[in-house]
Amino acid sequence: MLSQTVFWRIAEEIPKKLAWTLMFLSIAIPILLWWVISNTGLIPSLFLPTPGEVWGAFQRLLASGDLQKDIAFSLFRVIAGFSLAAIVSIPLGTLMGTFPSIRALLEPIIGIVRYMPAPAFIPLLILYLGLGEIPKIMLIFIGTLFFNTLMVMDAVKFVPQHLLETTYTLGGQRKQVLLQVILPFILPNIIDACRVNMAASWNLVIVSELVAATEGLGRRISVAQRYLKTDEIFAGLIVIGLIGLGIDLLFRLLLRVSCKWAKD
Amino acid sequence: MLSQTVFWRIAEEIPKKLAWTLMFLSIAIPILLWWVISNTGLIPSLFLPTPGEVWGAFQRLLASGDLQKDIAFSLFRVIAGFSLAAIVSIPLGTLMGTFPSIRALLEPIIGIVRYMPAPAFIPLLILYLGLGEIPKIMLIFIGTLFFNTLMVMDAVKFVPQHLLETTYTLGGQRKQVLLQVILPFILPNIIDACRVNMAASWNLVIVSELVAATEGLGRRISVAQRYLKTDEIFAGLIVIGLIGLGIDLLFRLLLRVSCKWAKD
Amino acid sequence: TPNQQTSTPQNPNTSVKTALISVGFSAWPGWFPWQVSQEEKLFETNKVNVDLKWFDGYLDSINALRAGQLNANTQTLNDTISSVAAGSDQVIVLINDNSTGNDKIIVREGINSIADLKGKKVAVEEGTVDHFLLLLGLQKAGLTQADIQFQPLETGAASAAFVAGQVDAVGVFAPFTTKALSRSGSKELFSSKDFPGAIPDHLVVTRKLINERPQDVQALINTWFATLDFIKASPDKAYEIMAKRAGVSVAEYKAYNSGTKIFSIEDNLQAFSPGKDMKSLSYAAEKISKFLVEAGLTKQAPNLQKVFDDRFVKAYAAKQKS
Amino acid sequence: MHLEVNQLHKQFQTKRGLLTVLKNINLYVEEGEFVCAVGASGCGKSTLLRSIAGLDIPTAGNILVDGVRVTGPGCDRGMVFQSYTLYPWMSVMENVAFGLKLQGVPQAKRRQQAAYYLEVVGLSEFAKALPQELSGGMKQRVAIARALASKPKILLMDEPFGALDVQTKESMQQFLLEIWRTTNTTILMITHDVEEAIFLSQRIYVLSARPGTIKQELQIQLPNKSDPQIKRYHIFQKYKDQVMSLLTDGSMPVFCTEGESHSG
Amino acid sequence: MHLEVNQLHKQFQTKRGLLTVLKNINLYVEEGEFVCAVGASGCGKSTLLRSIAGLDIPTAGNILVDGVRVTGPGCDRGMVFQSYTLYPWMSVMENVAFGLKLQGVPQAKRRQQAAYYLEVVGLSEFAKALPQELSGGMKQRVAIARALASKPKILLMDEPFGALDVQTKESMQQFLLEIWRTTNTTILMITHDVEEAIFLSQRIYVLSARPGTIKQELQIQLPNKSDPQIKRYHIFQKYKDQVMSLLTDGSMPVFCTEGESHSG
Ligand SMILES: Nc1ncnc2c1ncn2[C@@H]1O[C@H](COP(=O)(O)OP(=O)(O)OP(=O)(O)O)[C@@H](O)[C@H]1O
Ligand SMILES: Nc1ncnc2c1ncn2[C@@H]1O[C@H](COP(=O)(O)OP(=O)(O)OP(=O)(O)O)[C@@H](O)[C@H]1O
Ligand SMILES: [Mg+2]
Ligand SMILES: [Mg+2]
Repeated sequence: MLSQTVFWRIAEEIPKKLAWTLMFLSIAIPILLWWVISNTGLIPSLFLPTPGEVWGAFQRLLASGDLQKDIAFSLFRVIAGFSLAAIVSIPLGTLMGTFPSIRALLEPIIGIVRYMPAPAFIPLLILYLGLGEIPKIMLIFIGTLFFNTLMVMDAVKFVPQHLLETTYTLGGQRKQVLLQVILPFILPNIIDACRVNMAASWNLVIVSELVAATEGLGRRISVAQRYLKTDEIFAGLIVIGLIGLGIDLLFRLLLRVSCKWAKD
Repeated sequence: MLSQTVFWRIAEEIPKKLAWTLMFLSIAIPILLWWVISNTGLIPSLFLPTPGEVWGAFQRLLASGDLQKDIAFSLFRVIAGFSLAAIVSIPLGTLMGTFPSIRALLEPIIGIVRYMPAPAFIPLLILYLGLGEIPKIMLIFIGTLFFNTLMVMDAVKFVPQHLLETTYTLGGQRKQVLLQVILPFILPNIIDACRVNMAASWNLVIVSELVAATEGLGRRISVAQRYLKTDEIFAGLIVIGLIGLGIDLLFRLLLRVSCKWAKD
Repeated sequence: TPNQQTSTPQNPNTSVKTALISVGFSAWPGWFPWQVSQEEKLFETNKVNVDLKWFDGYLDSINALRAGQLNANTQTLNDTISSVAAGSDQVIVLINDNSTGNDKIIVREGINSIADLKGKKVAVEEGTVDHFLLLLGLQKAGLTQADIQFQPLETGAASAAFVAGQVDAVGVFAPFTTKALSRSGSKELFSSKDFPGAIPDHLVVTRKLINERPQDVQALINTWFATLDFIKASPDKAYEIMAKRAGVSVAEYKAYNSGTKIFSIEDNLQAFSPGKDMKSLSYAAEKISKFLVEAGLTKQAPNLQKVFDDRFVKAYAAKQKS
Repeated sequence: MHLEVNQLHKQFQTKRGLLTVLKNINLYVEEGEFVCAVGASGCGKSTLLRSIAGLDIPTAGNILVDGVRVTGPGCDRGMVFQSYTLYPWMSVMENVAFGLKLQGVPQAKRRQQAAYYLEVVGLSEFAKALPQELSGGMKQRVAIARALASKPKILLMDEPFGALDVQTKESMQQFLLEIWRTTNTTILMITHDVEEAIFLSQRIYVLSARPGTIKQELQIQLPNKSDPQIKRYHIFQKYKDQVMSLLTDGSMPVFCTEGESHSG
Repeated sequence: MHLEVNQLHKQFQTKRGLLTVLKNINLYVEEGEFVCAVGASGCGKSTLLRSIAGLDIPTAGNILVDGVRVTGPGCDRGMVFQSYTLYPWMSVMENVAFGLKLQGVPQAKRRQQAAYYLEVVGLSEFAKALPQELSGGMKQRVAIARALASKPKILLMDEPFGALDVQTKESMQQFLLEIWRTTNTTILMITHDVEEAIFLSQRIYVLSARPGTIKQELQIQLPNKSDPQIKRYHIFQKYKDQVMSLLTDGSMPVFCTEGESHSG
């Protein structure tokens, strides 16, 4: 007979209190480990700064106003690049998912191009778009576009055939089916795909800010790398992680507010 | 009444012949466009080489044996890094999807870390792992791990509750449910997640080969960038794209062979 | 798409009305003076409208010039030759400095001669002056790159790898030299001081700029020498500006000074004239060019005839005399 | 309204070759009639209804609605599927009004009409609820209201009460008869439940097993349908025996291996 | 085997507060008995069965199997769900043998036993087929064979024939009776179909609407179950009337708004 358990419950809820404790430990244990290891002095602080040193770097950057500027610039670039990618990929993915013909027309080329590393496009982007914000944004755009398109496309697969047929029998035309049935149905999946791929955009922030950026979190990290200011690298990474977490929660909120009908 | 159409069919098959024609056009049109634009001479070949020049570079690299070596090294690194990521992320994602407690324990920290750009870890990887193959492989590993974990975790959501309950009533223990029911059920999704994330691994090949690589497609591209050998950049990108396409098709084949029961 | 055109001049009070020139520069003691020109408004004084663009990555500045996103850039001779070889039309109009020790090959304890490098791991950023310096050193000892374990790494990463003990030697330029030397027992094996004239740094402009707006190029050169005068006149202020740009203290900055020989107008005139040793730029260029081809870094030797243009330094010298 | 199906043939291309599903189907439905079609599982009932709805294209033969040939789906033929295909993101009111929206009826008017049909199906107080808040029977009623709201010439129903429990099913049958009487709609309904067919319809078509042909047409004349005891009447039982024996061909297999007969 | 349910209470925590689903349930099943439970939709039948299976934990009261208290699911209580929950990646044979595999029975022996039960359900020739190649009735038979193969002390069935068409359903009923007689299994079955309950069982529990209580216990004595005309017998009709009136309380609502009554 199956034994009773709380921790090893499968696909059942666990008590709220346990869940919160575990989530707290999820953050606390790594920080504690970091604190212990870095304070033993076994690893020189050049390679692994202590939490205190990183906190110091964080405060230093904050006091000088650099961090705020970095955050503002990087946020702007990532959000701009990501939004552009979303604006293109959502209709594109929906069309590809809806019409097998458009899928046949675009899938092979996208299948090839999506494997090409975004950093390879830097010289071409500089060439055509200069050194301003546009090439940086475009790099993030390119690096996010294809993943998002494919994930949106996959979502359309889950629209029940009956829903489409019902719409036809109610007198719906193809365009109406697309805009008034398929699109609202996959909206939760679109939001979820965007949530996942926002991280892909952030992963490009360093590469994109290699393009003649004078501020930004990615640039801060790469300069810190050059001069081996490990504390600043860590501070930059942690700030990016926390911003990411915040954006993630915002997307979840958006999903909850805009798609009440969808189960989480 | 809904008009009849072939091209604009929604969620219906289109004739095989049309599909193949469109797929051919998908590759042919971009190549043609490239050929026309590059041959007008409007854009200097320093910035946009002609297909002929790229073909020349390709043959040159092939003749010298460099390309074969580059492909071998990059393939090795990407596959090693990706496989490591798969080996960790598949059990991890499955555990997180299966046990809400493990999910609570790991999701917050993964949620933060996955936003951190992989290139930021280069100095740390060099410090801890040196300059050999290991830091290159680890970079790809880090960059792929979290996406794959989350996608595997999401797949577990789709295991029907009834399947688990049936197993319990047949006398199944939790471990058996995990290994003999959940895992085989999500296998097709795991293969699909791996297919998508293989592209993420390839996207890191340039960055990872910045770590003291003397060969590899990524390194070939960055050296070509350095010396403005645009034809070699293009040749490298196209080779990566084609390898990617090949791997993609292999994954689809694997899915078909190993999961005959899954609908495509 | 040069967005520079649309941006407003820094100082609307001056009567400078010429189109904006974008000039790139990056971290090198010989180039930090441009920051002084900017902050002391010496561009305006010399009636040139400059958008001075700082690059964290030197490589990016080279790419930007090639891509036509800059009108001028500060770079080293070997990079200029590579660019020209790749088909970019660039002209050297001013020599800022020669490296006289700021480029170093630094080794760990136990390596005492160039010959000892044989079979050792040496990290250096591929295609940079330090790569060039390393190869020059190896050549002198009768070795080639094949005799060492070459580790191509970005300069910052290279010095980090050296400090972490991952490599036996490293080729870096200031200020990364300081960091590399922080590894205990490490020392300088040789430096650019041992190869005078091999590593000149200069201002490169596009041919288009020379053809269309020679007077602006002249003004740039005038500004440079005016800046050198300013540094001489008020060194404290100038060093403060330069140290800040470099991200180091004034004391540290001054330490780099000896490793770079800033070129006066006389040095410029001499370097631009033909000669049979490395003091002559054209002679050095020939050597470097040959070297790059032999190392397989460029496909063919570029035509170096049109790379040098000494008329602007000459004009400045003439004006000084009069 | 006059529906006519002439010499309808339908074949499907399957892996094992051509599968003839419908053969020589001739039938008609008059204005205001309530006709049922019964037949073994897999005999092609759904295919027949889908062909009439314009969702499947017949291999041969034609379907005429008021003399006009059917070439695709349209709002003149409303359809109610077995599964409750409501739009999950729309409120009950919006679901009912959706057909009118597709046809461009202005907001105020369609709200008014939808409200009327919600009244008819007795769900006025649930106008603002989401489909997921409704029970199965309620969802099915919304689907019927939605089909009725577009004022189709004929209402096609494919086993609409198959998934309901006995009690709900009986009340839904009563309710459908009420609707039919009140709105005077023409109805063609498919069912597995012989009692249901006899109870509801004026005429029954009995289809043979695959390939489906019309085996018999039966006129049903029951004295008093509103009598809850009607199923006990001798005449009711006689009809039932007649249909059952037509369906089972006298034999009732126990260990039959149905082959691929259950689908649709 | 002796199943005993004593004073069973079950409440669910819902958004609107505590929902009492089962109240004061007392019942028993003897060795070799075939017992049915009928009740309105939402009265808690599934909850009752799930509690016996150990899948739901009662709020109060206890369940004893041979005097041992039930605390979780186990293979002594086999379960057949309404939806055919076969493991889609296993062949029919593997599905049937899976319970034995979970219990560690060696391969050869479990194949032999599975083959026997496949023989019993008449599906020997489909041993190698995948579930998706089977019709609904065949799938249900595999599910029954699988439950039987683990030799449970009692077979619990939750509306096993709800989704089948009339013809298949009748043959499945015959078949289940056969099995029951041949294997002498103890069966507790839940159904909506009153005729089914009378036809199959020796005893019927009629449950009241929510909160479910046992309204009546009925001993069924039919002379000759194998007579296909049995449903016409007067005694059969009398039993049916009795159960129906218990269920409907004499009233048969037409426009009932079922509230949240349809679920589970
Ligand atoms: N798109 C299709 N491709 C191939 N075969 C099909 C297709 N649609 C239906 N069939 C086949 O046609 C036959 C009739 O199917 P249909 O769904 O019309 O039966 P049905 O009478 O509605 O059965 P049920 O009572 O089980 O719903 C089945 O054998 C089915 O497998
Ligand atoms: N996990 C749960 N949480 C909250 N309420 C539940 C849960 N499971 C069942 N219920 C509620 O308990 C009641 C009884 O459900 P149950 O599924 O047992 O009914 P049932 O008699 O099997 O109905 P049906 O005949 O429709 O299957 C329903 O009102 C249902 O909403
Ligand atoms: Mg059907
Ligand atoms: Mg139930």
